[in-house]
Amino acid sequence: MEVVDIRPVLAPTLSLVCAGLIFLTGQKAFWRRFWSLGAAVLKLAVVMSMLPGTINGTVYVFRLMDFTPGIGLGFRVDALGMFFAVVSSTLWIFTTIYAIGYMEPEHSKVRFFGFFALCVSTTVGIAFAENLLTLFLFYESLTIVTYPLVIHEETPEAFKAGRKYLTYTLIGGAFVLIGTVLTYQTAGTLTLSKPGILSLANGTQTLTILFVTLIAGFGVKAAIMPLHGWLPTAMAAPTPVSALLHAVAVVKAGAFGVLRVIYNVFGVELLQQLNLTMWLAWLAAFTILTASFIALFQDNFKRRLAYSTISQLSYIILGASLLTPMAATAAIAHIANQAFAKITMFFVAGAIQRKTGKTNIHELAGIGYRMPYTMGAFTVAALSFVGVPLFAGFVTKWYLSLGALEAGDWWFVLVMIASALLNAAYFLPIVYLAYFKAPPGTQLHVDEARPTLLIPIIMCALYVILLGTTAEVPGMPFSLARAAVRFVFGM
Amino acid sequence: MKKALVAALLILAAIPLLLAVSELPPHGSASNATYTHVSAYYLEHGAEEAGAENIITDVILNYRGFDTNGEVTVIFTALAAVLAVLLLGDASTATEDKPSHSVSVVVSFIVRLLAPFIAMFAVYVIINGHISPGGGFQGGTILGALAIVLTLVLGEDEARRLLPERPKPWLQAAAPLTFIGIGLAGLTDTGFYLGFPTAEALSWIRTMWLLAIEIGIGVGGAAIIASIFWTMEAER
Amino acid sequence: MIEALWVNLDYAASVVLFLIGLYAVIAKDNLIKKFMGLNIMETAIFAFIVALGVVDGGDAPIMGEGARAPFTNPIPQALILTGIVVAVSTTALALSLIIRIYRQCGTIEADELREME
Amino acid sequence: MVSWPHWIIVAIIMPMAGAVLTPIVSRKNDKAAPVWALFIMSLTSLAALFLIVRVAQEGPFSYLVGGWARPYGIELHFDEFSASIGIICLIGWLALLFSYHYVAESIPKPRIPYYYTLVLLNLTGMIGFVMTGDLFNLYVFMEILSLSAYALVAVSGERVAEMAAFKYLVMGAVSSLIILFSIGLLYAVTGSLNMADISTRLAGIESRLPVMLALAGMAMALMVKAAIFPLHIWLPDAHAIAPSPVSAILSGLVVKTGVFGLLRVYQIFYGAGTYELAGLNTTLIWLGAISIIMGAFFAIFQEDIKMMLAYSTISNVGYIVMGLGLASQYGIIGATVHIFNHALIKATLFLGAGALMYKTGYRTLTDLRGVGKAMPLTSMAMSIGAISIVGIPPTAGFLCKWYIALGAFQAGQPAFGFALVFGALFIFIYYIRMVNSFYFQPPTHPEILEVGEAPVSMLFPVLLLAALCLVMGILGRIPLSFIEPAVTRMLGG
Repeated sequence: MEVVDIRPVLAPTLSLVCAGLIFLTGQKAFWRRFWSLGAAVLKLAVVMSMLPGTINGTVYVFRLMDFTPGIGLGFRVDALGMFFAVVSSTLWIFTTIYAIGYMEPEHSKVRFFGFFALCVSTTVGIAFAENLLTLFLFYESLTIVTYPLVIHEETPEAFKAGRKYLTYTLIGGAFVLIGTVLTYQTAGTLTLSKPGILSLANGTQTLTILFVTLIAGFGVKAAIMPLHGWLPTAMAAPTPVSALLHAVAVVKAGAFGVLRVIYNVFGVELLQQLNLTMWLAWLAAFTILTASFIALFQDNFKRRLAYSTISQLSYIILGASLLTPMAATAAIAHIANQAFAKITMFFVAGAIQRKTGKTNIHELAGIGYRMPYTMGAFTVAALSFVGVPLFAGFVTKWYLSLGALEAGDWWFVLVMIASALLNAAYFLPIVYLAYFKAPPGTQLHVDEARPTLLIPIIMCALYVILLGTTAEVPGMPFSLARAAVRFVFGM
Repeated sequence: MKKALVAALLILAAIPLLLAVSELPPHGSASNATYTHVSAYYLEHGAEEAGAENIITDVILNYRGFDTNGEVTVIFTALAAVLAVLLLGDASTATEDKPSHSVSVVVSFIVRLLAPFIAMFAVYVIINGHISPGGGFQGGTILGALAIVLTLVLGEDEARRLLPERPKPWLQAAAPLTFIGIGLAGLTDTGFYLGFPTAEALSWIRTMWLLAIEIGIGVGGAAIIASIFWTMEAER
Repeated sequence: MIEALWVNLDYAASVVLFLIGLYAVIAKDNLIKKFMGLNIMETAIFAFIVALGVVDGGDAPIMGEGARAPFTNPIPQALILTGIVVAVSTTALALSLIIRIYRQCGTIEADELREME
Repeated sequence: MVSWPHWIIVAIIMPMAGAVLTPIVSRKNDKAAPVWALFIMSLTSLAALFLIVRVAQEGPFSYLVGGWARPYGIELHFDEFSASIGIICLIGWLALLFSYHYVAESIPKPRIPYYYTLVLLNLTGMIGFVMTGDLFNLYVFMEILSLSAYALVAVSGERVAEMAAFKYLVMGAVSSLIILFSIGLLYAVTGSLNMADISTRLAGIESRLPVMLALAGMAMALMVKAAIFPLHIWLPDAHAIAPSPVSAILSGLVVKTGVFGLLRVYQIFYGAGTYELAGLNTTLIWLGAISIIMGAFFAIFQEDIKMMLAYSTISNVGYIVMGLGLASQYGIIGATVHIFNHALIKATLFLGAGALMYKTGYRTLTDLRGVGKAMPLTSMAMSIGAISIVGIPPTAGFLCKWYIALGAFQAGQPAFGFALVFGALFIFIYYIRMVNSFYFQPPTHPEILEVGEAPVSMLFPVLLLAALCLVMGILGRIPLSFIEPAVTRMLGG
């Protein structure tokens, strides 16, 4: 059931307006914070108000205007988009609170918070895009508005990282554009409202080229190896930005794009006939293992997290490319599961850096006594990644394995297990180091980071547990994922 | 080396050019498209329709008058361009090192003697353009040349008096302004810009308008040529 | 081809003149000589277009008493009158520029000017 | 009001009369010239507005100068392509407004009235150029605009400017002569000068070689005017050294007249129907692609901000020419609209650069570091221009890129679609340098932080144009659907 509703436009517009207000009045700390938080809360309210409807199968659409003759700038809220929007707008609140605390001593705060708001505006735009052109529009805008955040430090390394980031993502954007043009040329439409707009009649060769082009385009932001090079370098940015890049916006935009391509542009049925996704699945599996392996040898805390992100993102890609309902559920759900766990970890890394100035893992010995709540949250996230039941990550792994078996590709289960072991191998030593390797003379009294940093950390960790325990409760995000899967597979 | 290369390239370029012109309709034949299409109409109707016995004048000022309107704008552009390129902030620096003219008495005398006749000839060329070879441009050029000769002989200050400061900009703009004036008159009269009255009885008006344009072009052309020369002279 | 070229000798001559002018524009270093090359090219094209209007045995297209057909084609002549004016205007501007360049740089040789840059 | 038939002639003679009267008007009062020129351009814009409304309502229409029927007189023909007078008037008006303060400081005082005369003449030439339906008339207007453009480059009186102007003049004059030669050839075989008439008569011509030579000559000469890659050498100096408002006009409009001429040539030959244009099309596509890459390549090494913008023009004209050469519906629509959009974008950038130079006195990227804090509005406008020129949505540049890429696929030339999209990335490399230096790098000259925004007469045009860059990205369908019938008609024969 489709309902014309203004709210899909309202959500990105709200943050856009607030970004404008931040630029105008942001010289004063109060207004900067007021608009940032106000926008976050308002937007979450708007998104959440559509949630019940979406779970029951209502699709909210709003066609803003014809962008070019025939192709409109349109918004459309379906289950998949809603899922992404809920995750990103929930996380935005936490990230905003965290950023307010974290950025206190930094320069150019107006610019930072302005572009921060813009960034989330474009992310919601991506989630609610009605057609591939609108999606591309926001995807490309996201690149531009994150650039000032990446080079925020204005150091030579930051510029280098920014250059690398732009080079990768703009080339990716160019591929997306070409893919969009080619899609329009072959299918005659760009709408994402159906489970697949292409058909076998378009010719296998064209379809193959198109698939590779689009996946390569979105794959850059989704950091599929070998397109991942920008992500570890972009660590030069301040921590809230890393959190944003890794959990909320950028990488998820890429993964979300891949999901859209597989489910809405090609459609599961067509891809099964074409037999195109197998190499993608293998590439994803390769990325999962290789990135985990590289992560083992990183001593810089944020770099280790970065490689972990690369590895985790490919879960989504793998789930999507297996083309079974179970795997698809896992892929969609992992958008949230990975986001909450990874953002917790980045927040922890940032809090430790702000509090103690330590950025390398070997320096963290004994930190668990000084910052017990922070490290507790980290432990929760780590266990989630390892895939311990009751934590969010377990849900993904479970469904993904079921999906692999459903598809008859049991060796992917082995990949799951290997990945869980690798995750354990690079996260648990940190926990161990923090609690059990305290060098003599360690500060034993509690000295936590300030509340604006600590509260988001604890909230996110709680969410990780919540997502892991309530997967089957109706009305929770997981049921959205199921709704999306029902639509995609025509069930 | 460079020159030889250029020459070789140009000789190479000559081949297609020569091939193409050899395929053009034969030179001088009366059955060419150039002769049978538009120009046949002009030759047949020009004299009674357009107001001048000289068909070329008809074409320039009437049939294709708008081209000439543009053309007089081009010379005005040239004047504006020369002034915009050559005028300087303070005029004093330019005049310092100018060599003084020394012209022999004989030359000076003969030029003075001839000047009125040259001017008269120019006027003749201008106002007879519609029945004989000649016209505004030709006459204007002769007038302009006269101004140049007089400058060389009498010196600049003397010659500049030919073109007083007050009407100077008006005279320089005379040609386009006349054209626009006649064009607008035609617009009110016939409903077409640069339209000339078509009625048989009004042929004298046609001729008068042509004459007005010729004079405008002649005066404007002369003023511009003289001004350009003086500006360059001041900068020399 | 040679035969056709012989008939159209006027056109061929214009083409050759045009290329000679182009040679001067490209190969000469002196700015004034360059510009004279441009004037040669202009003349070549005027000659070409006027030649298009020639009719064997044609008379000046001036009507009135004593006029007898055939007349030459009036259009090319009219066009070229415009063309000449345009050429004169371009020449005036080019010479002004050369004057300025000479005053500022003391030379109008293209190679010397290039060294000064 | 709209149907009054004479607006078309008013649009030409209004700036023409305004130009010749400028020295008279400003004889007593120096300040009168800009005010007068603005007044004249306002009236002209009004006429242009009526013309555009009329063509949108009733389609193409003709005006017979002197009342002589086609092909005996000169016909002015106003079709959807001619609606580019809208952008000519807009950019012209804004550049004149921008000149008010800018020119008063940057060129010698006695030249100022003639500066405004020349700008008006230049605009006259372009307005006539896009509206005329007669080949020789086209040549005459082309000469008005070229001659005034040469002079405008040299008007600042710097040594380099005069040499650049001379280089421009020689190349421009040679190309004009080649065009005249080609017109002569076409006249020789058809006996006519009216474009529509030539088009119908060309269909029955037996000797093809002269016609093909005329086509080749015109294409080559117009490519010189449009500064397509190997023929571009006059452009960078001329555009970079001219006063900024002139650069905006030259880069935004004058270069486009070359492309516009190509469009007219195509109209003639498509109309004739029986000519094989594949060779020309292929040449245009390739040269367009090479221009995109080479323009971007040279621009990367420029320190001077205006030099960089000048090379960027070469890239962008490459887009347009490539779109034309693709000869598919979408390609030509995209190319035509990019004529319009690039004019907006490049005018934003050049006028913005002018404002920066006016206030700070610096013109290299290194010297201009930190100017984003000192002149936030101008810098923001230029950043919008930069994003727009690279073709990042939702700005004006994106739609054209989208359409031309679509045209490449439609024409079965996907490789050029790739070249175009990735060429745009190349362009981005040097614009990001500009944005970095404005905002993110510490100033080389600390005193730069003290300068404020430029006066309103300079700030307003820059901001308006930047806003238009955004608006035209969102309302892009208006020019696209406006131009569509004309392209369909042209390709349909």
